[in-house]
Amino acid sequence: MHNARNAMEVESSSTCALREFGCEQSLLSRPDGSSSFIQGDTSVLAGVYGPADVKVSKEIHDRATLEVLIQPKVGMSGVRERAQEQCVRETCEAALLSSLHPRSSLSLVLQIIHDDGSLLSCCLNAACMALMDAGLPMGCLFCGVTCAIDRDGRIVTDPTMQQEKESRALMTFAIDSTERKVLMSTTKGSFSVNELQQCIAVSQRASEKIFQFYRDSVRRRYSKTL
Amino acid sequence: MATVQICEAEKVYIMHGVRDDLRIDGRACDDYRHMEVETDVVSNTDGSARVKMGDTDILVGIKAEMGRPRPLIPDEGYLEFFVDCSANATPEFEGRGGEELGSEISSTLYKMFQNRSSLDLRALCIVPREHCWVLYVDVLLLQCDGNLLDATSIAVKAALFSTRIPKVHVSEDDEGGKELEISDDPYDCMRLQVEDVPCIVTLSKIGHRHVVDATLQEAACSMASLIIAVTHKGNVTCVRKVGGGSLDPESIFEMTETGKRVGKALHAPLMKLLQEEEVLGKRRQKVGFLG
Amino acid sequence: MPVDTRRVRAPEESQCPLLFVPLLPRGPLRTVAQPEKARVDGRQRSQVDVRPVFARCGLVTQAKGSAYMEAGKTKVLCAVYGPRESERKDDTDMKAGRLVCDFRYAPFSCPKRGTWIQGSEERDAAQALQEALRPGLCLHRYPRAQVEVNVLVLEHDGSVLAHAVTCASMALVDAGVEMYDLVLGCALRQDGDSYLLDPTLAEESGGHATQPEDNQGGVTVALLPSLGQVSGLHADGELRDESVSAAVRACMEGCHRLYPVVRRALVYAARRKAAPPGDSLET
Amino acid sequence: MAAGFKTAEPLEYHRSFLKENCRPDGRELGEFRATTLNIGSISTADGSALVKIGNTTVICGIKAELATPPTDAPNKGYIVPNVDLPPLCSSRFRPGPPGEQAQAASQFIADLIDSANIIQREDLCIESGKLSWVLYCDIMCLDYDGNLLDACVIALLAALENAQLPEVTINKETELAEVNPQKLHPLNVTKHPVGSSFAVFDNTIVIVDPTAEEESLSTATITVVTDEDERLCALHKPGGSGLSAEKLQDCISRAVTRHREVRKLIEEVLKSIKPQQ
Amino acid sequence: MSLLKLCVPGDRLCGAEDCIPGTGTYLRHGYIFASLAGYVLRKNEGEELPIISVVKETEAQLLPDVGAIVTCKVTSINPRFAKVHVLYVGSTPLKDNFRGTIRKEDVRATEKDKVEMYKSFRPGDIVLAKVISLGDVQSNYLLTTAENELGVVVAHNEAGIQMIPISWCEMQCPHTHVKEFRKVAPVQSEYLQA
Amino acid sequence: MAGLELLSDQGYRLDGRKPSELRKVQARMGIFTRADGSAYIEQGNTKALAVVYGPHEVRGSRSKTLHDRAVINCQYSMATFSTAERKRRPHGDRKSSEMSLHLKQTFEAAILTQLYPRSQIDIYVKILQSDGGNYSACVNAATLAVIDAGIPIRDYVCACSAGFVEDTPLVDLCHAEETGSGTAVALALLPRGGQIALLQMDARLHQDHLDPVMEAAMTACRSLGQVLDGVVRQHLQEVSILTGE
Repeated sequence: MHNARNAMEVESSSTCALREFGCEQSLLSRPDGSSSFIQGDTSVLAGVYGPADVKVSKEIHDRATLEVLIQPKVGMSGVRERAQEQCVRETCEAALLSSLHPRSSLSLVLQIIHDDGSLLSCCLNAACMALMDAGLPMGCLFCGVTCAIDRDGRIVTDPTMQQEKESRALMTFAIDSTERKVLMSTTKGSFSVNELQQCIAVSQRASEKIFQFYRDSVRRRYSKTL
Repeated sequence: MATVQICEAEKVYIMHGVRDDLRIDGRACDDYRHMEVETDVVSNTDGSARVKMGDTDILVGIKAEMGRPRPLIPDEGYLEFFVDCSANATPEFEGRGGEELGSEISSTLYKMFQNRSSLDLRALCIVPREHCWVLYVDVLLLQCDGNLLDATSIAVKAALFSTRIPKVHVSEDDEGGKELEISDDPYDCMRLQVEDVPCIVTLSKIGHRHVVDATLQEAACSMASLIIAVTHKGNVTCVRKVGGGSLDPESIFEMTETGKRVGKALHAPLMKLLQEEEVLGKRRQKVGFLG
Repeated sequence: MPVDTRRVRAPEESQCPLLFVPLLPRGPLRTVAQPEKARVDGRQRSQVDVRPVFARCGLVTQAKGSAYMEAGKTKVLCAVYGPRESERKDDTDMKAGRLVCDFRYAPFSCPKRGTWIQGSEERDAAQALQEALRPGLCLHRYPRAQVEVNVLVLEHDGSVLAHAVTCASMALVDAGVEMYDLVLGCALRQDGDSYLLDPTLAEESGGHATQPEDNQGGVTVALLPSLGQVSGLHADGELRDESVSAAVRACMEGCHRLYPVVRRALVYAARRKAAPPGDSLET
Repeated sequence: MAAGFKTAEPLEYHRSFLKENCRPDGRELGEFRATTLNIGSISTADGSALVKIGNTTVICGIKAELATPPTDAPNKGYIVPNVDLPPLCSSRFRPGPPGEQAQAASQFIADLIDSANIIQREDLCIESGKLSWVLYCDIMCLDYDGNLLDACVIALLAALENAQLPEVTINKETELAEVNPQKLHPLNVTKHPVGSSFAVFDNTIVIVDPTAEEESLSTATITVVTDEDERLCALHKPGGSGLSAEKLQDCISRAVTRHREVRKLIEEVLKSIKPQQ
Repeated sequence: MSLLKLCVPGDRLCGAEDCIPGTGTYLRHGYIFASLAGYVLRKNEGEELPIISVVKETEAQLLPDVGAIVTCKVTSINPRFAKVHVLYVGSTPLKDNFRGTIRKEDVRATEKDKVEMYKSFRPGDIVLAKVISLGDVQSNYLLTTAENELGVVVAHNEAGIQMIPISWCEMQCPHTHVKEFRKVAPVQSEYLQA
Repeated sequence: MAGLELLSDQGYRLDGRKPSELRKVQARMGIFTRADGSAYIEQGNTKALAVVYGPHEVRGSRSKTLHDRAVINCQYSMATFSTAERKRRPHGDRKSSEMSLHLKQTFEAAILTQLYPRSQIDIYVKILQSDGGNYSACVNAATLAVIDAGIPIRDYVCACSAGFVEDTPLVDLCHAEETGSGTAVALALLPRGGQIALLQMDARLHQDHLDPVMEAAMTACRSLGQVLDGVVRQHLQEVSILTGE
């Protein structure tokens, strides 16, 4: 499949530079939907299986059961991966219309290829593209944006690992495509209220660019096959 | 214990028998079944023993290995018990089936050897805080026809008696480190004092009376049983009520009394038999499973 | 210890500070239980002297029934769920219900920190608890169902198994599970010729004297008070057999001493839970 | 018939209450349940606290142990928080290793300790590179009726303020540590974060301090943690329906008022037990 | 009614000859003992011996037993049987749910073989049923809706709107007037006035 | 070959045996009363116990039942004290599950399973003392146990191990020879029909050396067959005396 690469500049007061994004869909044969998402050097591979049959103990009678598994690049998945899995799972559940596939199971596997900062937002973007690729009914799309507030108060979007280490606070938001509302947010470090509001505003602007990027890569993909 | 299903009529039959002090195999209420004890049955071990009590067949192997003493008791060695309920006994024990019963028996054995008087562990210490002997006592359950704990405790006592631990000479080398060399002469070895090691007596209450050494059928119609570990001096080291029923206090005191009497009467012949086997030494014709 | 990936990572090796307390002269830690000396908390030796007990039912609202009990500093909490469907399909007993017990120490409950993973000691205690409770329960009233008893020790200051049995039977009554009788537990520490009833942790573990006197040991008894039946008995250490019988009698006496306190707590809980049926019963 | 309606159609039942701006247990939308606190009740722990928010009961016990400091930060000690949801606290938790909710809560508490830096990890170091303290903060839920994170934060904070560590000196010649259990030093708690949780119903109505049932019927939950100088230490929203920035602002302001109430409560209880110690 | 005194399991209430043991009590060695904690109640039902029982608040019924009317929620359907969660026994809600099964031949008393499951129940419906057996080791409770007053009580159509029963085998959505097949329980008289 | 001299120049092995000579075999059947069939065998210092239950109803998941023949279920385990180095767990490791699979395949070939459809036959083998040739001791013991259980079997299944040192094939290897010589062939044979039930070799062996090793192993199996036959006849005689024919 193709590989869309374009750098993006978000013109606004604070530096809203996003790193070079790359996305590729249905690159794996076994899963029903798959995608690989690259933000700068951070890259995540996502695979979606389902709707498939579900274990009786996990069955919900009016909607699908979604399971998310995050495999770290090296070593076993620990408590941090389990907390990230909860965030990704509940964000996807908010976006998916799972009541159209009751009593079935969807499983989303995210394999971390390389982590150079904003890992959770890269996972979210990869998850969204994989769900789209699997053709699952979704109420809205969602994208992940990570903001870091460095020593002197500037907001850096899509920080690298180095920027994350030096930052005073780190926030990751999931923004939905219809009303640009905050679906998910996890934070590290302490920050003031207006810094938070600023970060949300910056993330909403950055999400415009990301959704535009989604449309471009999907248009480029189907332009070949039509 | 592996259970066997018996119908109500058989239970009533056994109960009436016990009431008249006559059990299905003709024994009185406090008689043991015919018991065979043999030591040094397996060669790869430092000490081993096999006990065949009626159809209950237990093989115990003891291997001594070097290890670090426990931080709380730096000047003593220690025992590690592992009970393997092999599928030979009943198909139920296949795979992980036997683990629950195995851990129950091993926890009783740990409790029995917890107090300091039953076995002198200080002899097992080589260098306090650094090196000591660890005795891995592995109990293998080959056939199970009730009363596993009594047979296991007798087999462990016999195996401990037959254990030969090679002597260790500790020499100081130049920069203060300790040099250990184990003597490989099979006769230059240390033996353990096993007189104080207790034996377990299981008393099962059937109807209003209690019986010793209950077979599987008798255990199936007993609501509760009392486990008592008795030393040759008559002291009681571990008492446990096992089973789903309850016992009234009078019968508990009676059972402790019988348990002590039967337990004490068990030690003397056992030690005599072990001494005889010791004296025969090499000339003894090993019977093993071929007998 | 295998790395526990499901919990926040701790340093591989950490020692309890008590190990580093400069040791007292190596003599036996016998300050506690000198033969003739009275006990540290003023209770008498060889007397049926039980620590003051605080008992309350119904603290865990999510559970069908629950009970909390404090004896001196020992604190035990128990919650009962069920009778509910038993997950383990293979050995569901068609005629009678099943009793499943889980016993757990909170990591901060003992002087030396316990781990989260259930140790063999906790499994033994759960087995002992189950065998002590079973005779008291009418399990035949709940075919194919399972009653779950979860006991948690918040603070361990001696005779934990005994108080856990009493607390569990109060929780079962609070849950409305039918029982032949309450089950009360009492523990005792035999020390030479005298005994210490309801021992504290120091008394229970103290006395590991260097010279092994005979007749050192601990006895725990579980009793059905009004039927007068012993449903659980545990003794370890080395005891003369007549002191075992004396210890069992003393423990039974201790249980009877405990009975009115437990009864008052249960009656209080029953009255608080529902008004007398006189007015609420239509006909 | 009302009881039937409650279990047959729980969502309808709750919506009927929310229409009149009240809740099945009679509370306002912005009203917290009665919060009680009990500090220092466990004598075997170095510091302990028990918190009850309505029916939700959480106990935190702190045990300090000694270990060699990490190689990458020789002058820092360790803090190891863990949240456990035993089968005792609710029938939805099965025995065995911690489930996802317990692990997510443990991770939340661990991140909160770092981001709010409640305690300077440097004070936990006894001898740089040689010996440092490990604070095991074991948090157990005794009765689960929703809003677990708020109760855990308050319990952890109160237990840390109650904790007393024995004095440790390194004996020069034997290079061994010596602990003096008589001389105890309290921990110096620099920041006092307090959390408040909200649940969102049908993507619009935001209610505070949800019970277990409200939590399971809500479409999203948010936890906001603020400290005394009104800085945000954590904004935890694990997915669920979207929330506009304005609604987020209402939650934050409600959290700030909640912070003052809880601070007052902790100080009162600490004062009440201080004189005896 | 005698003076209402509270008892605790194990209390001896009276001799076996002067009362008949009712619920919450048991007989042993010629005496009647309490097996529940609650209020002691002596009710004489006309014959010579009064019945003594111990009442513990309202929730007496802990387990669905044979013959009890239960309210359950349908969780899954397949051509041979419907799986349900039992929510209520009589009028007392169950804290933890038990699983039950309604077999195809127990849905209706008439024309048992022409029953189609998807025309009788849909997942999410609330159904009144009666327990016919405790089921064997593998399966769970066996329920039936073969009597007249049993069947679906509350049902939602595809769009999720609650439907109104119009006949014994049909329900209609108030807005879209779409009819859907169900094995409907006739509305009891006391609920009719709503 | 480094290390100890496996074959002295006069052609004798470590324990004084000639290359084609078997170790001393002692066996006894019917040692446990509660099992349907049981047997104990000692081949030199290797001691093995085998117990047979069945044919009985299939336990566990119903899906394993075969409608036309019996399911053979084997479990191989070693006593924790059987080897010089103490084993932590008796079974469940990869080696013992592999051995169980070999036993299952061997006996599926030998037992007339089609006579007992929809049933299960359990064969449990325990190594009490291991001094090489574990697999062959298990197979021989299991054969005796199956015969003791009265389950119809095509022919004795005799197994033997064989090695190759200084181009002379060695049979019935002891532990030292098994680890020292490098090549170890395990052969399970039905002597009368000459059918090979199982042949397993893990090591490198030149192609034309294979035939002599196979030949040596086959002759060893046939002589083992006679020994087992002797034990069975003697056991039958004992039993018939007891039952008074």
